[in-house]
Amino acid sequence: MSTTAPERQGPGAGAPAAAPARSGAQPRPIRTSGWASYAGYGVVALVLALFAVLSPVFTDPANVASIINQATVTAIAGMGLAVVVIVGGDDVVEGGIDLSVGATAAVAGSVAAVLVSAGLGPAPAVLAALGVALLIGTANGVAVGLGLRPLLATLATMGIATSLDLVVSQNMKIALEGQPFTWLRDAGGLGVSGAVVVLLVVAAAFIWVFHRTRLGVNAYAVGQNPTAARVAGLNPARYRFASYLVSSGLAGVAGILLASRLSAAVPGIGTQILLDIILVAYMSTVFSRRLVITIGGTLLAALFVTALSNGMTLAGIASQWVGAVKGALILAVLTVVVLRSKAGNR
Amino acid sequence: SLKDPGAGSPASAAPAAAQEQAAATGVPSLEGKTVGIAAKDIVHDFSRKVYEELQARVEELGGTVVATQAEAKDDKHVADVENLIAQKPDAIVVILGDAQTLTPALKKVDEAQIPLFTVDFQSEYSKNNVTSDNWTIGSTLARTLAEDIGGSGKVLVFNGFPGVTPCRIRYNELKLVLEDYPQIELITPELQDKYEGTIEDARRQIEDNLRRLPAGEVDAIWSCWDMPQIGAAQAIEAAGRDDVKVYGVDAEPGALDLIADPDSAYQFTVAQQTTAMAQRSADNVALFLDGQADKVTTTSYLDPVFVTKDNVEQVRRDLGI
Amino acid sequence: MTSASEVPQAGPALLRLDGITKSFGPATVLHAVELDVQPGEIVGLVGENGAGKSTLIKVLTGFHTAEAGQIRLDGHPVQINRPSDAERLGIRVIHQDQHLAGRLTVAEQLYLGTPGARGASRRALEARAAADIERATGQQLNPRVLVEDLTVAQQQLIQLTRAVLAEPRLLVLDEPTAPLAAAEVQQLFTTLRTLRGRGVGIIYISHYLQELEQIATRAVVLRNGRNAGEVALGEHAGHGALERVVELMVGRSVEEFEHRPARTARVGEPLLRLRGLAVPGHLAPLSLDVGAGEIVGITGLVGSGVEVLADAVAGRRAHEGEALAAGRRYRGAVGFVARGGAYVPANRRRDGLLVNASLRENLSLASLRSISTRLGLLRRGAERRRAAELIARLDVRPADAGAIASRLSGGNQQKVVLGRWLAAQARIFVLDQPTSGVDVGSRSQIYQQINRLVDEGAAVLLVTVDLEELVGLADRTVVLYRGERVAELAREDTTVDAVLGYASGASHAPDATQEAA
Amino acid sequence: MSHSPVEAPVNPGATTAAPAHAAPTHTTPAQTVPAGSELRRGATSRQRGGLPRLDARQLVAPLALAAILFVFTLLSDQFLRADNLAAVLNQSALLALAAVAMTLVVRAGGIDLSLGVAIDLSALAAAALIADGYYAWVAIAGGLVFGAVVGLVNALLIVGLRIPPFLATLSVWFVGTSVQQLLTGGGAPIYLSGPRVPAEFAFLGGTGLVAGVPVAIAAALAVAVLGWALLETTRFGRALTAAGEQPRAAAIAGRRVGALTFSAYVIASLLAAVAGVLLAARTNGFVPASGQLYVLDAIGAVFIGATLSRIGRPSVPGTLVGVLIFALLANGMNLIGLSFFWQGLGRGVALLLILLAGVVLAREGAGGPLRRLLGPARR
Ligand SMILES: Nc1ncnc2c1ncn2[C@@H]1O[C@H](COP(=O)(O)OP(=O)(O)OP(=O)(O)O)[C@@H](O)[C@H]1O
Ligand SMILES: Nc1ncnc2c1ncn2[C@@H]1O[C@H](COP(=O)(O)OP(=O)(O)OP(=O)(O)O)[C@@H](O)[C@H]1O
Ligand SMILES: [Mg+2]
Ligand SMILES: [Mg+2]
Repeated sequence: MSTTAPERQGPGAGAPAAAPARSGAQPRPIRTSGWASYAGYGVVALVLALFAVLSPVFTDPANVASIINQATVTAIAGMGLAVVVIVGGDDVVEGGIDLSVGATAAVAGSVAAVLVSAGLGPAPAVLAALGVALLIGTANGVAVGLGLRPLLATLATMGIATSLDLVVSQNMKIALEGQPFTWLRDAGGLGVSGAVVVLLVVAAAFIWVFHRTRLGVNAYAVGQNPTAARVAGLNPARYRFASYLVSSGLAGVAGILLASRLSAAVPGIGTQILLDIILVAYMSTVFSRRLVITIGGTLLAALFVTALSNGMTLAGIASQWVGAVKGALILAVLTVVVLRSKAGNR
Repeated sequence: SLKDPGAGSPASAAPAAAQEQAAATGVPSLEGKTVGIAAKDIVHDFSRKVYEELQARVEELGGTVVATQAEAKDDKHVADVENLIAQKPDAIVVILGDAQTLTPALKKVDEAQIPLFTVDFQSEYSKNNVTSDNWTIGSTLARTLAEDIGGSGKVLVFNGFPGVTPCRIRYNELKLVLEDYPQIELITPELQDKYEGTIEDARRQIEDNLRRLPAGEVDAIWSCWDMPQIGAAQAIEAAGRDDVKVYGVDAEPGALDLIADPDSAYQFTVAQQTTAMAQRSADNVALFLDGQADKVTTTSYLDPVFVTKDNVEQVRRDLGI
Repeated sequence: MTSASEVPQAGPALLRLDGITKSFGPATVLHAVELDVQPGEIVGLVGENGAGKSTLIKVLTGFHTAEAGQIRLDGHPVQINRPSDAERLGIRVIHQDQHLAGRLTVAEQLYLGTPGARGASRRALEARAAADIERATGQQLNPRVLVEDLTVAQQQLIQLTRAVLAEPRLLVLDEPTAPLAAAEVQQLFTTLRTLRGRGVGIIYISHYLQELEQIATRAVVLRNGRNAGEVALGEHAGHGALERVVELMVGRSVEEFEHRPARTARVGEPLLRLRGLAVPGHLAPLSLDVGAGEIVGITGLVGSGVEVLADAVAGRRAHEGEALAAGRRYRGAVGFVARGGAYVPANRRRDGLLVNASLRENLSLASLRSISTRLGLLRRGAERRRAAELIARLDVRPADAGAIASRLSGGNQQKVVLGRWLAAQARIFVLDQPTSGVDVGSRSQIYQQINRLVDEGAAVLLVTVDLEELVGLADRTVVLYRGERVAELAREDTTVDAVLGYASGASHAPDATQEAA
Repeated sequence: MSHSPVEAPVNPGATTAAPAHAAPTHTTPAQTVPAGSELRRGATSRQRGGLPRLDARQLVAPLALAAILFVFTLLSDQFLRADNLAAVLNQSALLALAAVAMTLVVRAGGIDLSLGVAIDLSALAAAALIADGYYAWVAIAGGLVFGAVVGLVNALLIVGLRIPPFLATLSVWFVGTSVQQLLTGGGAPIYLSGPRVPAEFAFLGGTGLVAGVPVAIAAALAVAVLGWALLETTRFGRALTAAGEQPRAAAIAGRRVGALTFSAYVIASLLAAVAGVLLAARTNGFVPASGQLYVLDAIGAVFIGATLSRIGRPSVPGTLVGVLIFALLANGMNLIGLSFFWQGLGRGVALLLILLAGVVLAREGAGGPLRRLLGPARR
């Protein structure tokens, strides 16, 4: 390649601008081209349109409001999980994941309910609940920081948190009533609950941070290549630790919203909501042109999954079919995405 | 043929053959009416039967059904009710549920001026609740147990669902009855029964606990439903113990099989008249929507049927289970 | 070329490393190593794989902490405990491994972690990125492309631009040219010379000694973690300076290419035939025969189609036209291997080696059938024996079949990948950059093996950007330019200059050398 | 998702490892002697300094097992008795089957969340066939086929459509749950009792002994041995491991990566189906969603077991150690009468401690690759 002194170089070397022949090799900008990048949106829109046709009620403002209402818990907890996956990388076995979100939400709800029923004011109760959630997040962060695989670390803390939930609640439903909680459940005009207001605030903040600021780009960089991030002067360990705190914190918020919605903390509810949370976070990829997990996508996925159950009820589909249809639709969406990524990549 | 001629006949006896057809007369039609149904779960026989029979009866009366079931999840149950409200059906029937978590949603039903009916679930907004008398079930269960073990001994308890209303009532009745049996003691810790993999999980727990509690340390096992007890009876049989008796509720077919087996530790369960309850609820909906609200009482009690080793065959024949 | 003597030599050195000692566990990797760099000087840092070059740089940049030794900047001792310390002091590195986040855009990656970019809108950043890249490297890159869609060479432009933008006082490049084609190397050198003119000190690590000769004023040689000596290069170079460097590196003189006669006379029947093989968008239809006992070299710049050719031939990439091995069409990698094909891919750690598996597992992977019974049970004894033979034949070090592949040096890893195909008794070899990042000693051993294979009747398609390698090994050379074959050079016509001319599009040849099929 | 839909580098650490770890190791100091000389070769093989063949981390799981045995022996005199330990084995047999299946899938570079569904559907088929009066062998075959169908679907989704395993099997979980409800009229359990169960089926359920060992244990042992043999002693296992760790490299070496991955999911679900049939026989029937009990524990067991390997590779023996840890822990906590309120805490803390001990030891002992393998979040 290079025995030759510069003088002996071919003309190409002397005229740098002329040399690189990369006309054919220039890749396309972020797989934007073609219909394929909107395929995820397309499938989702199609499904929603179908429901709208099947049931006139589906598009009722009241029904739409109720869908948004029902989606708040998964959406908020899902965004927390999405943060963990963004910062930890989306390899399920090696990358970031937080299996403890459901259990953390449950504990937070129980703590808040127990404290409120013990006569504590709502503000300190909520703070204490969030504190407990953050404690679990700290445990996750420390374990992962020490080098444990997130899948395993959070599997362990999930068990611990589930157990804590039982201990705190004595396995009893504990009523959560009173002002801020009923506001979260009902108030807020337009048939929208206070929880939706919380959702909008949280979503706006996180979407802004993760998709509009340097911090967001940094977080993605850390997740995709921690070494690259380190080389660029970022501290991946700090991001990772913070991501578990964020996840647990949002899980805590979700837990309080859930308990408010049910007007009680329900022991064992953590395991019930976990799958849906995981689902919406990972499904957010569908709404990303780069095929990465996104906060906005998580919000959309939560709304979509909720709308799916709602739509099927309205369309009168027998309850036994709901799981099958849900699974099949998710697979359809995923397939489209995967096909699209193949097309985009090759 | 791939079938084994040696094995017994197919399991299912003609289901619900002895329907209380009599009730059908005089019930107004539900033609053109839509009835929303929200079941808490269809995991166990009782709720599933009610869920199915209710749908069948509404359709029999000419109505349209929109049915949902919440897989035993409280939050889904709430969402289901909300989704039903959106459809503005003529009536909503809620099968099982928790007053605490469901009340806000039921209030919305009321506000939407949709008449609400419930099965085995007491609610202030309900026009009619069809239920077995859980207080009777609970106290009879407890008394039978106490008397069977001779008024003294130790009882292992599955208490994984203290928040589920029928379970709460039955457990409280157990405590109440045992106040008069000071010789009977509940073993701590109480055990957890789960919704998923109930039988196998309970079987393991009882296996371990039988080892922890040798003869004389445990005399009976109590649960507010049959599923864990099926596993418990299996574990007792596997351990070769004959000193432990098993008591449950719901008359799960698997439990009835065991009760029918003279060697099994399973002693007692309670059958609820699921078909009759479902029919009663549907009929009440029809009457109410027909403007005959006066014929609909706030609560319709249906007698539970107590099943023992002596009457099990008889009950099976009578109820078609 | 600016003379090094124009740069003021007086005053304290820009950088002085003193007695740097570093161990990993029981193994001491650096023994009291010394190095100094003057402002506006380019110092070559050379040594065999594993000599400690990268480790020294990682100490300098705060990725590792040395047990002993001192770092002085401008004569003042400094503490560098983490990468940010080094950055604060104006030290920038382009690391050996590509450290880029795949799904960021070029613009995002370019300004990752740089405070200056805060608050700017996306569009503004993209415009700025395009301009910055052009200014820093003289090349163009669409700022909205995802990094993972770039070629390695393009990715390096980002690294380089980042380094230049930081206006460093000291720039370290760890094997920057390994993935680059000749013209791109010259681009890089232009950039480096500009920086040098601004008084930036540069440490330049490379296995390409001729490049060093062009750009560096001296070569500091490490051997086994110790300073082995220093050789003046460039203007002050003595006679046979490079040979001296090689001697210091390996402690012996190395004859890389045996002098051997052209083999065309002995070329046997064509084992590999390409008939109009084309990859739309990358490679125009190409027809080519590689005979038994022949090495056909293929080269070209980035974008010329060389990157996709090996993959296509080895059945790893969809293509048009057909490929025949031993006279029969094959489909996919499985078909290729089944017909006696062997593919040594360019990305060794991803596509070649099983990094977490033992050498034995690596060596057996392509020939499991021959070490297992008809029922599919592995014959451990046979496997062990064969692994030992291969390790001896290839001189893999450590000579331990149970060692984990990721712990071997690059050269030894490559020997293992090659050994896998020896075990499979492959006859058609597609070698893609077989010696990139491989040290001189291992390199010559790999060349010996290739020559031996060919002598035994194998057909070799050698895809490489290393023109030395091409000149040394190939019996014929096909040059691609913008996806088209622009020249086919017989062995005696294959010179670095000639190849470079065609590859850069400077020379045009009538396509007369087209071989009859 | 270890199989990223895009052809991004798949293997952990393969291309983007941390700088501290990425450098090729060159353990030979003897570079000064001319190449090829006998002298040097002799020197290298003696001096290679040897890679540590065993490090402290590999002992964590066995030590944890020993510690559990020790602690519960102290706390309960029932614990260390032959009949109790036999019962533990019996209880853990189904988890062992599921975990061996999971080992296979993880070894193939994936994960299978739908194992529970495979268990459920095979139990369902077997129980339903028995209930309908079919011969036991028909029921067993039917159960295995049903289970295998789950694996087939997974394989089609993952290999055919290239959906990442985590999401594919998660979706199959959703679908499978629904299929159970559809097949059981909304979730009605199937009960088999006394006379209706053919003797052969009851034999599987616990009445039977194979060479003095209960059928379930015998089956788990047999499957474990077979699974081990398949992974460690056959061409298939070797190729599967390569395909799982580095699909691209394996494909280039001529391995049929797709077919290998495909068969891993099918075999895994077949093994799960064995567990399902045993479950049906043992519980005398079928209750929907019983299989979910095993999925997370199986994953935990596989990764506890992976610490046994110096390169963090899951293996059947390691998995069995993990299974035993879970089973003994559960049994011990029951025996000492720990409330279920606290049992989850006990399990979680134990799991966390074991895994943390693993990483911390890996950090202090041998360096780079080990740590990277156990390590966090790097791809
Ligand atoms: N058989 C041969 N045919 C052609 N040239 C040869 C042959 N043998 C040796 N040489 C030349 O001798 C010199 C030896 O240097 P060598 O290539 O080993 O070091 P290097 O260029 O620094 O290595 P690298 O290119 O791997 O960095 C080179 O210029 C090479 O071209
Ligand atoms: N983190 C680490 N842990 C243990 N050993 C290491 C580590 N990093 C490097 N080494 C060892 O230190 C020695 C020097 O490695 P280094 O990467 O500095 O070599 P190099 O000269 O850059 O080689 P190459 O030319 O292949 O890049 C090698 O033996 C390597 O195995
Ligand atoms: Mg290096
Ligand atoms: Mg050279």
